[in-house]
Amino acid sequence: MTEVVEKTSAPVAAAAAADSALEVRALSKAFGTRKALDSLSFELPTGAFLAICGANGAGKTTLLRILATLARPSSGSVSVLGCDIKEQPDEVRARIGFISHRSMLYPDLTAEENLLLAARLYGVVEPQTRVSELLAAVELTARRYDLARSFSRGMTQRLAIARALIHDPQLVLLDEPYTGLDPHASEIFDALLATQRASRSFVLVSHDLRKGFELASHLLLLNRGKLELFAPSAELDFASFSQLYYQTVGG
Amino acid sequence: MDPILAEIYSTILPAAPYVIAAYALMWLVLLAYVLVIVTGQKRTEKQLAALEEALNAKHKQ
Amino acid sequence: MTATEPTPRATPSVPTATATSAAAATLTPTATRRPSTFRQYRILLGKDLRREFRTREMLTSMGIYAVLVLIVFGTALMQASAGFDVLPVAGGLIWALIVFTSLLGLNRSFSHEKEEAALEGIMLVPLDRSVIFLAKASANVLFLLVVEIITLPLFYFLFLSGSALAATFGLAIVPLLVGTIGIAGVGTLLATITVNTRGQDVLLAVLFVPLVFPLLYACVAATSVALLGGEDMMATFGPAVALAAAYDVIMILVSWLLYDFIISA
Amino acid sequence: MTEKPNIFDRLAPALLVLGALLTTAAFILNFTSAPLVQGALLPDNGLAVIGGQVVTNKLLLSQKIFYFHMPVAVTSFVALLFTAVFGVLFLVKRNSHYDLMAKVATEVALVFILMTMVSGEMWERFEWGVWWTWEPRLTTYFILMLLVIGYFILRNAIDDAERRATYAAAFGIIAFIDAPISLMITRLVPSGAHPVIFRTDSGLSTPMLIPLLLAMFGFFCLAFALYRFRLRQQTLKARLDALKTNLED
Repeated sequence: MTEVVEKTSAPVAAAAAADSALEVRALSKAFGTRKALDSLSFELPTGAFLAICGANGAGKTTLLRILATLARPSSGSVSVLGCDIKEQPDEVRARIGFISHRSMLYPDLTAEENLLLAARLYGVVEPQTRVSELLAAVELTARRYDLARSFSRGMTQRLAIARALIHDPQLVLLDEPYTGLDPHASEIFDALLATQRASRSFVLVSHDLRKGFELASHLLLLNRGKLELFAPSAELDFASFSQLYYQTVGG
Repeated sequence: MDPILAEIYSTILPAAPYVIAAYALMWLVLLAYVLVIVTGQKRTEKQLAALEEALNAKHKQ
Repeated sequence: MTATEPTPRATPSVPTATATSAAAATLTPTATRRPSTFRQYRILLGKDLRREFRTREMLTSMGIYAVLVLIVFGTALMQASAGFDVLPVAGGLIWALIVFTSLLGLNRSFSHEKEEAALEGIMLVPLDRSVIFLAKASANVLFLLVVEIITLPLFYFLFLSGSALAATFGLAIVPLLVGTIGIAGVGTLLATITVNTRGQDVLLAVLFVPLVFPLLYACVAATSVALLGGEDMMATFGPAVALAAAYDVIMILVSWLLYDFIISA
Repeated sequence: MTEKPNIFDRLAPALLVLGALLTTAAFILNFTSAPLVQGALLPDNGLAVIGGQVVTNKLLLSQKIFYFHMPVAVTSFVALLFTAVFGVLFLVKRNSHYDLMAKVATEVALVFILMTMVSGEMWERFEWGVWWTWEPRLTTYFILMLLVIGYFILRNAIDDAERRATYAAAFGIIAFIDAPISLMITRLVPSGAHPVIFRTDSGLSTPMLIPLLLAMFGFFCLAFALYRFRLRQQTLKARLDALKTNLED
């Protein structure tokens, strides 16, 4: 029934009018008798920072991949920034960036070539300028002609961020971005995130409870595909949140 | 026996083993598949019984 | 090099910062205009060509492999009598060479896409999935053709220099082209499947060889008659090439239709 | 837990019996009422009168294989058609049950392809005196067998159930399309080295047609019954596995 509403609204109008970053209605993902996600519903306002927590196999990554249009839901509806992921996947794709623990870069292309490739595919109007701007923002200007293969883990991750932000996405999805980063590199990553928070919404999937709690404006706790908690982090303190986490995971 | 008749039936006897073998092998393949189905069924039933037992033990606790 | 890098237009909003204090780097909002499908195809194809031009990974490995296969052919034919004419089996040998070599290349064509999940990055871009297929298949056609251009003269030099080639030998280019396109089309689809499986190298061969068998059969026939010539050569050459082309059209169409499902899985 | 019994599942035992009866009838008629076909001409224009008919050719027993060989081959191809159809249905509907159905249909196809191969081999060994020749139909079936075996190797090489189902569906479809092309190309492209030693049988008389059709229909019944039995067992196994994983966590 909600789908009819989605269809009638024109994509551009819908995007402009969107006041929620995510609108998830009865989202399920199942294959055979295995249910990865079981009837999730929540709504995230724009500009929010959502942290998705849960044990291994709770469905965190599955949820994120559905939001990124990389996996398809079995039932229910999801709209990202006012665009339905089934009806207008390309509209969604144009508005989201994705950063995972894998860099999504070509190791045999230079930093600049990697960014230019993404910029051109997205159709960024002035790709060269944009690439320079982003390389400066992630402090890789000096390494722009170096192969991505030669980069350290921290530098690779910075380049991956630049790649994800190349088309100025309004929603950034982060899949365990801290995996393999040393403390120094993750500090830089945090600082970079902080600069972007004002202009974008974020969804973070992380094992790290404290980190997620510190960064997030909203928390989502998944347990075996079921929504255990969805609340603004202001309503919780860390102790009660971690208690709830260990109760559900341990129980 | 009439040599012409012998000529007419000359390939029948040599062909017989092949004809018999063809039919036998066809049924053998089919039978093998039936065996696969039956053993599969038996294994599934055994697993089901084991599961039932484990569940019963759990409930008694 | 880096000292003279062009100043970005958006300099005012991008203050230089040290690594320890990644200061506020507010990015300027940027406009995007979705490029045409053909342009996206060219960008993706260009990416593969640039990569290959830099690493020469596929071309060198395929080239060396082709030479090794030629050595094996030579060993196999060594015991034949001195005057043994390779020409009647040349068509078959050429296609054996192409099939084995292309298997190696196809196996490699997706490894760099998976290494850092770059393919996922491409999937996140608003573009038609079949563009990815067409770009990758085109790249594979080009790489295969380059390898053929290098190894086929070598094949002639090693095996056929003593044989009397028919005047129609130039026609062999047609089945070579048609066959290469079909191999790249079906092979790209299968390589996308097998790159996500255990034991991908062997599996690609197991699926690929029977699937391209009809194409192989037609191309061997057409190539052989083109090299051998003869009066009724066209009676074989015509239908063989036509059927190979029909195979290409049907299989590439089906692969193109199935590709969205495969790459999204 | 209890599901309403499927109409096909209830039909399956009956079909199995019917299939067995029909193929047995075909087998008997094949060796009793169907006449022997005529082979090479007798030397020196020889002729004989057998049962009121003039016979000028050698009579062939080997052709009796054909009465089962052909129906089995057709059945295997029909099973493969099911693989492709279930593959399409799976890709459209994303229901794991279609994947299971496609898998079982392919299993049945493999069984019937093997039956086709062994019976064909026997005929060929006697008639042509060789174990193997690159004859169009023979080659096509060999390739088909490799494709079907490849289908199962592919399935075994993937862990993720949804991905396995998708890839298997796609490969099933493309393999089904490949088979007729293979037959067409091997038949239509004249091959220089090997003349096509294929004798097109002249039309079949009614006494010959009856056992053929009986066998064809019988094998359809058998194949379908086996398919349902296997599907039922596999469905049960899938449910059992799901139950086990549910209990574990």
